[in-house]
Amino acid sequence: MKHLVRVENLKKIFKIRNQGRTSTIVAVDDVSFFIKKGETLGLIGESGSGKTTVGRMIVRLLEPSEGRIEFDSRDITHLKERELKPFRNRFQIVFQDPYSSLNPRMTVFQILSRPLSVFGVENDRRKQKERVLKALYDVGLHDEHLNRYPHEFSGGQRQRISIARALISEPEFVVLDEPTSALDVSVQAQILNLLKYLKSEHNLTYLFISHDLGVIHYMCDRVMVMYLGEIVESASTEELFESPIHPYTRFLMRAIPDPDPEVSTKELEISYTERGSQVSHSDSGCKFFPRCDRAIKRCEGEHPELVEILPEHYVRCHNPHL
Amino acid sequence: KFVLGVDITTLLPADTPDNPTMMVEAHIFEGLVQYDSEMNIVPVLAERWEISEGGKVYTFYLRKGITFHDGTPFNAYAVKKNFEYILNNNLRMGNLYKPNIESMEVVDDYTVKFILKFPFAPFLNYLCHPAGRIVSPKAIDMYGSDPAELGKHAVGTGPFKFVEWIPGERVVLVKNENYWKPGYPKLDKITFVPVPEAVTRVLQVQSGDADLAVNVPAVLLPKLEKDPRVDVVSMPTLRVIFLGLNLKRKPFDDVRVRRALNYAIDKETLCKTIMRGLAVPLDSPISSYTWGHASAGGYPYDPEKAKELLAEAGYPDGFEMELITPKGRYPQDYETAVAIQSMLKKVGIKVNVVTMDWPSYVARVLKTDDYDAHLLGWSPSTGEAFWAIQPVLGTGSVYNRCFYSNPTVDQLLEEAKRETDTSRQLKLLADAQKLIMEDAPWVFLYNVYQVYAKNSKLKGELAIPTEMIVLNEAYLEE
Amino acid sequence: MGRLALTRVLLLIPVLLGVSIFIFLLMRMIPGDPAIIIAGENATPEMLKEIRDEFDLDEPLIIQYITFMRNLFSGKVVSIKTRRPVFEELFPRFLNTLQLTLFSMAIAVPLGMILGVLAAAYRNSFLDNFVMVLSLLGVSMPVFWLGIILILIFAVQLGLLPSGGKEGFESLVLPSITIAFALTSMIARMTRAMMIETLSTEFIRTAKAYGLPRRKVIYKYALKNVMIPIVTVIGLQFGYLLGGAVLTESVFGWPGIGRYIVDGIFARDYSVVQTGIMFLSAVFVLVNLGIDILYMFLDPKIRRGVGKS
Amino acid sequence: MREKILEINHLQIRFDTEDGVVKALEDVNLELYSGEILGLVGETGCGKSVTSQSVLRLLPTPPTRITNGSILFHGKNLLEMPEEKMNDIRGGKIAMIFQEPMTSLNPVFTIGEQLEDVIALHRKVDRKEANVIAVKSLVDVGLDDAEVILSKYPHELSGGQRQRVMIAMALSCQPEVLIADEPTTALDVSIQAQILSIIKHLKQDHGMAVLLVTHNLGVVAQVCDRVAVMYAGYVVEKGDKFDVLKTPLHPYPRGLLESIPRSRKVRELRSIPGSVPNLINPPEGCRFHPRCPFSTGVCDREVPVLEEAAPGHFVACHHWRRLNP
Amino acid sequence: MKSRLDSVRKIYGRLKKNRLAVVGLWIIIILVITAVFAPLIAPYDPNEQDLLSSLEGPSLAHPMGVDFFGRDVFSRVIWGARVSLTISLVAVAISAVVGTILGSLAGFYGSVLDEVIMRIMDVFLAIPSILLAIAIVAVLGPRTSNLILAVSVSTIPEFSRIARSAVLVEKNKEYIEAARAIGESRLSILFRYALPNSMVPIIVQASLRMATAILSVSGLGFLGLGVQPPTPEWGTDLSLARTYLEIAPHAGIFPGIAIFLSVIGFNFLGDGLNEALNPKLKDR
Ligand SMILES: Nc1ncnc2c1ncn2[C@@H]1O[C@H](COP(=O)(O)OP(=O)(O)OP(=O)(O)O)[C@@H](O)[C@H]1O
Ligand SMILES: Nc1ncnc2c1ncn2[C@@H]1O[C@H](COP(=O)(O)OP(=O)(O)OP(=O)(O)O)[C@@H](O)[C@H]1O
Ligand SMILES: [Mg+2]
Ligand SMILES: [Mg+2]
Repeated sequence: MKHLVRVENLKKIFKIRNQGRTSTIVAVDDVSFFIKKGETLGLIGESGSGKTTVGRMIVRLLEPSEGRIEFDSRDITHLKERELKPFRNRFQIVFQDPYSSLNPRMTVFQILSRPLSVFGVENDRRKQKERVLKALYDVGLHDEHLNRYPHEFSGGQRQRISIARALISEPEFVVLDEPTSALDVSVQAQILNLLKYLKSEHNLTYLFISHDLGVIHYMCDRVMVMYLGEIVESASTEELFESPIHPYTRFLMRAIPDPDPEVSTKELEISYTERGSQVSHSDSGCKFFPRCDRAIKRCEGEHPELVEILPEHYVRCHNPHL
Repeated sequence: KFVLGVDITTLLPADTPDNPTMMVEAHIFEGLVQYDSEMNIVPVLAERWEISEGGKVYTFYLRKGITFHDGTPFNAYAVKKNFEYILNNNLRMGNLYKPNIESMEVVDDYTVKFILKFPFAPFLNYLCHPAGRIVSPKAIDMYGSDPAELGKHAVGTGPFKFVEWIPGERVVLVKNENYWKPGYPKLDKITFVPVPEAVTRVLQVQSGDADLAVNVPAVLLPKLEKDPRVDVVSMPTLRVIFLGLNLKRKPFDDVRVRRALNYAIDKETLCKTIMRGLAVPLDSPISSYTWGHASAGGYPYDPEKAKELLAEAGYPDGFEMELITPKGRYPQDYETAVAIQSMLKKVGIKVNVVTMDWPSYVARVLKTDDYDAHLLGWSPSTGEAFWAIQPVLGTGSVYNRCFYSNPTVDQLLEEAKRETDTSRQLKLLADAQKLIMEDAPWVFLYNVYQVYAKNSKLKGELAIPTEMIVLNEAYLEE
Repeated sequence: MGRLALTRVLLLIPVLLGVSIFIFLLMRMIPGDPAIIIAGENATPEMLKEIRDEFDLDEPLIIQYITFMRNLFSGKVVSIKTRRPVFEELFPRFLNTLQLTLFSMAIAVPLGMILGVLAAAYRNSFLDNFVMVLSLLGVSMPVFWLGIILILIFAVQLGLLPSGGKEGFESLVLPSITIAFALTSMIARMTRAMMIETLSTEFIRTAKAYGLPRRKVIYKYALKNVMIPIVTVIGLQFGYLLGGAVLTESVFGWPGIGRYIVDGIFARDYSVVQTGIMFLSAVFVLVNLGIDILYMFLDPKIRRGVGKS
Repeated sequence: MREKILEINHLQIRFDTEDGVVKALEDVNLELYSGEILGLVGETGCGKSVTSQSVLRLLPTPPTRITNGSILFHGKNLLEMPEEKMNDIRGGKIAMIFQEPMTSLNPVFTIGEQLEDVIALHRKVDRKEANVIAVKSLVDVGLDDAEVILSKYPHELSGGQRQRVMIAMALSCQPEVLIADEPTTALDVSIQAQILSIIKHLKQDHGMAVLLVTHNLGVVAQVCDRVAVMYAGYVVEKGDKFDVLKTPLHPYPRGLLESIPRSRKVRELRSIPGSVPNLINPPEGCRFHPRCPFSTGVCDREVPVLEEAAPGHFVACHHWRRLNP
Repeated sequence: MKSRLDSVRKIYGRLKKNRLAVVGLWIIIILVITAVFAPLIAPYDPNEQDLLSSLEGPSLAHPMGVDFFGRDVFSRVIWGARVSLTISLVAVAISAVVGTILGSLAGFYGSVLDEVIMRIMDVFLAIPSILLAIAIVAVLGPRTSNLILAVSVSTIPEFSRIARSAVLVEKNKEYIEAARAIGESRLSILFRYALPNSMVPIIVQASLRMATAILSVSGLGFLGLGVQPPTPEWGTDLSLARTYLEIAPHAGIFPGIAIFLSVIGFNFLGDGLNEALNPKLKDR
């Protein structure tokens, strides 16, 4: 199958200027992957591991420090904003926070018609309205919502508007950056269903970012696990959930409480004293080393490579759990 | 304690351009001659003087036994040194003497001669000017290389000795125990304090914090008169206030219009209301206290006549004009302009009053001719008619900003200046005043008073029409 | 922190340079010739010329500017009006203004903060409304009006305090009260607003949830948080007052720097105005730097560097 | 039977707002036994925080009005207690930790200062002893370098550390009851796991009773003994967690459980249609009825009462019998 | 449109909660009405002089007495509303617009532009504002338009700072990212997205500044730089009247009360808006 998105050796270094001193954060460190047309790739990892940064770089909201991004076999890494414009409507992004991702001073109609005007897809107001309405129906909203302001909606509804905005220009690829993590489970279910439905309707490709394993399991075909800017494991969803190999993945699986009391009660056996700091002090070793319960001597000094341990199953570990 | 409006600028008499500073200096320094409260020239450091035949040499016989505050004796050498210092340096008042003094000569220790370049009738008046006050020659030797420095070390012969000058805050003088005039001074100490806000100055006297405050707003008079702690004194000055009309411009090139304006403004009412009686309408271009004054009639209030004249001149419906005025420079200047605005409206003239801060005003008036009329005050610091007329009305003079030019007037003044016979001189001056009145280059407004408030116990101060108040002989009543 | 101070001091340079150019040009644009103003009415053209020559007033602007800057750095700028070095005249006046400002602050800061805290603690009470209305009166009363009324009452009627000028400590009282009136109002309003906001924060809720007595919650836990923004405002006001107390200084004949510069403007004494404004700007920027350092001292977030979040 | 430490009876709370009166709590009945963890779950805005804060009377008045009910602590009604007495209970007897570890600590005081203030107050000791106790409690929650932490400011700690400091603060006063309002919502899963495990140990080691407020059913499953489910100001179901999570009787918790995406590939998630009602104009009768697939005429007229369906398992639904044959 | 009206109504609704804000709003409305209908309300021509009755106290014919020139104080206060309100309104409008544009450009584009703009603002901030205003009026002459300019120049930096920090906050919100993602141009993002959302603190500040502007004009009047005669303006009339404060207090008190009322009005309204629009807004 065709690779819609290809990412090679992507790296992002943030410079933080703090009181005159500058320090750097390597938010994304040498990440490579691809997304096939029509599939949903899951990206998982704890807070601050660089998931959002990856997602933003792909849709070119952030400038990569190094590496290469291909969209539909075109290198878009260094395109200027003007050259990028033909691509802008082919990939879109939906953000995590339904409260800050909509302009509070625009009505729903204005929010949804802007992409049409900007991309020049539709300039006629009447036709714009038609398309906006259609997009609204698509996400389960109605005519009466057209002239309201975002604050008049609930979180779930707002997220629907965000989704409508992302989809109105008929993109092929959408980055979903934790689209449901701010929502209640019952609303989350509605949104997840909607996303699945829209995907099949519009033949979309998703990069689905989340830290909720349940959600990822439900949504994705393939999953990548990030830890401190690196991909530590990547496999098809079934395989990852049935036989996680990297210690971090396994840790995550245990840490996330299962709503089934019989499963959960047994599993909560995480020691709550950390072994030193979360951030690895040695540059050369495995980044998970300080927290790893399977660490061996080699882990401290040598940085592991991402290797294909099983077919289509990549892991970055010296002492994989097989 | 004596409150002034502003801080002093220096304490070097010949370098002093401003009145408040002169007032302070009047207590420290003395000149050869000076004015009394009636504008008579009286001897001070000079006992008497002689004017040579032809009026080119002035010989002064000096008072003996006087010493400066630093102990240096006062004598003819000191006088010579002073005037030579003025002639040889760039002092701000130097040009009072530079054009007319040719040289100085010491005859003996107590006799000194001024040799002039040409016969100059008002020379004595010029010597009455505060700039002619005598500074200790020792101080000149010590600090003279820098006039500003000399201005910080004031050493004179006057009744008070300089103690300190904290810029912006105060100038302190104390009694000169060795003053030559027996029994004086009576006050032990004088402090001069600058307070810019007129109301505060008055309140200071009312509250007993100050003993004397200058430039009291006339409106406050009735109130102050009721206060037993305060005495208000008002007396005429040499200052005249007028509207200078721009003769270069239409319609002011027409004498009928100018006269009409003079008739249209009710000076009596202005003096009575706006000035609260502290001004008298002018009957000549100069104040009646200025030496050489002669009444030239003046213009009574007659709006009908004004309208007639306007109609005659071709302006039956009046016209529009701009009147520029400073604000707060002269007593009620702004108020006068506003009142005139409304008076002229009655004869159909629409006046746009534009107020300006003094420097902008001066720049506008002196550097451009872009105005219809300007409100200005003029006071001859020498107290005589030449200085009162020539700079403001002589053809091409610096302050002649109405661009008035009457060769006959110029001629009369020039003759009078060199005339040694006083009665002929007066006649010439009277003719000039009359001519000017007829030509009406100005709207002749009024002659202002100076008003000061003092502690009612303070007595014996000397007020001179040149807008000076001197406490040399003053005392506090028990 | 030292580095921060250094960079801030370096930033002073472009700002002051900007100020110097701006004010230089502004002064030259003002109509009015210093020579005429200073020489007075009896001046002759020769006198004017002499003054102009003495102060290079007929030179091209750029030369005048360079001369001015050179003189400024060698401390040799001389007042056109008095011919005395400007610094010599300016500095005592600055000290006077500083005195006035500090004294006003000494009245206004504690008073304003106490009123503000009380108003916030008893929100919507009579006290609160009273403080707020009073403080509005404070900000809407022109100082010259207030000043004259104060003189009338305390000096003329009661004879308690001197009516103006600068003579000893007592003469500081009325002008300080005049300034403090508006300042107190401002600080009270600020403190109240900040206090109300702080009292609704989650850490205050925590303090309450742990049974800490109300006094302690208000005066320790909330007040210290409020101090930070208040200190900034006070610092800014301090900076403003050093140059902005012109009206009060005029009313009371207080020999301060603001009035000095205004007189300079009205006398077209370029040297005085340029030097004075440069000086005040430098002071203002330095005061701001001081506030920032104080801020750092008060706010642990800045003092100890920002944490991981 | 273990002792009922805390009992909330018929609690009804109103907020006066400019848009109208928010009927936040209608009839809340809860009880907390010593040595147990009671989970309080429900969606955003259903009244969990209001319930938990009302215990310590932390809700601001105005706008809060407690219009009915009582909160009994050892049989004494907290709602009628004078303020000074209340201050002894706050922290000393009942401690509380909040959702936002970032903002719950005062940013301008060191951790030590804040902890010691509280300890000195409730343990009636001087500063020095307070310090000793503070160190011990920090170690108890797994912060080994306690001395260092005490000298730090809140912003110098990570979210997890801060939340542990909060727990340590609660612990240090040796309260009988801990109320934890969503203590892990703002935290990462791995840190969440640590915090939850601390709370669980607190119960086990210190016999503390815990009211754990959360909207995460997984968390409940993991650490709680009993659970109460709230919906729009009512407790709709409560009981042992195995009963409630395995065999929920009320359609709302049922729907909730079904909408959780599990590690199973389902074609479509079940979701509860609609959204949480506006509490200014709540639906008549059973507040869940507009979203309930089983509602009938009676549901929009009568408020169902909380009845004991099985021993210790309560439910408030007109149709629970029909739905659970 | 309907919902915009709704939100205005909603803001008014919230404003209504704040009793003082309503009082403020009404004070301002009354002042504005006074200004607009001055010719109808004022019993006399405000410039009609009667020198002989100078400074007479309040009477039936002249409820607020007459001033130094014998002009009716009541009529002058009424007409003064026009000039005073116009001056402060225009001055604040100018500084708010200029300051907002500069500040938002600085905040939005950051880096060099930010530095340059903010350093220039620092220059203006560093010069004491009253001195700056005096100098400007001295340069341009005391025409009303120049007074306005002088008053506004000194408040530009304040607005630019507020706008800058507000834009900096908005800039990091996700809807800005979203706008970029749909290909909006930078200017469009600034003016359609960031700026409209930064208006609250600016509006609040503007209403508070209205009050200070009136006071600034009166301060300039005190220094002899007020509006040109015979234009009635509160600040200038008040400062002229200070001389006769003791003998004819009415000449100053009434313009003073007018100033006080408008200051109170704008302050109440500003505070009220502050609360109504954004309860968490910092009062800076
Ligand atoms: N604009 C930025 N400037 C500086 N550092 C940044 C910036 N954006 C992100 N970072 C840092 O980069 C790292 C990765 O951040 P990122 O937002 O990609 O993580 P994430 O996995 O999406 O986390 P979360 O689950 O919290 O959303 C973090 O350490 C973050 O602090
Ligand atoms: N101070 C208040 N003023 C007005 N309404 C309030 C106030 N506090 C809470 N409410 C309302 O009371 C209801 C219950 O709020 P509460 O905070 O208890 O919900 P919650 O269950 O804790 O939700 P979450 O999961 O979001 O924390 C909500 O509708 C809320 O809007
Ligand atoms: Mg993220
Ligand atoms: Mg809550």
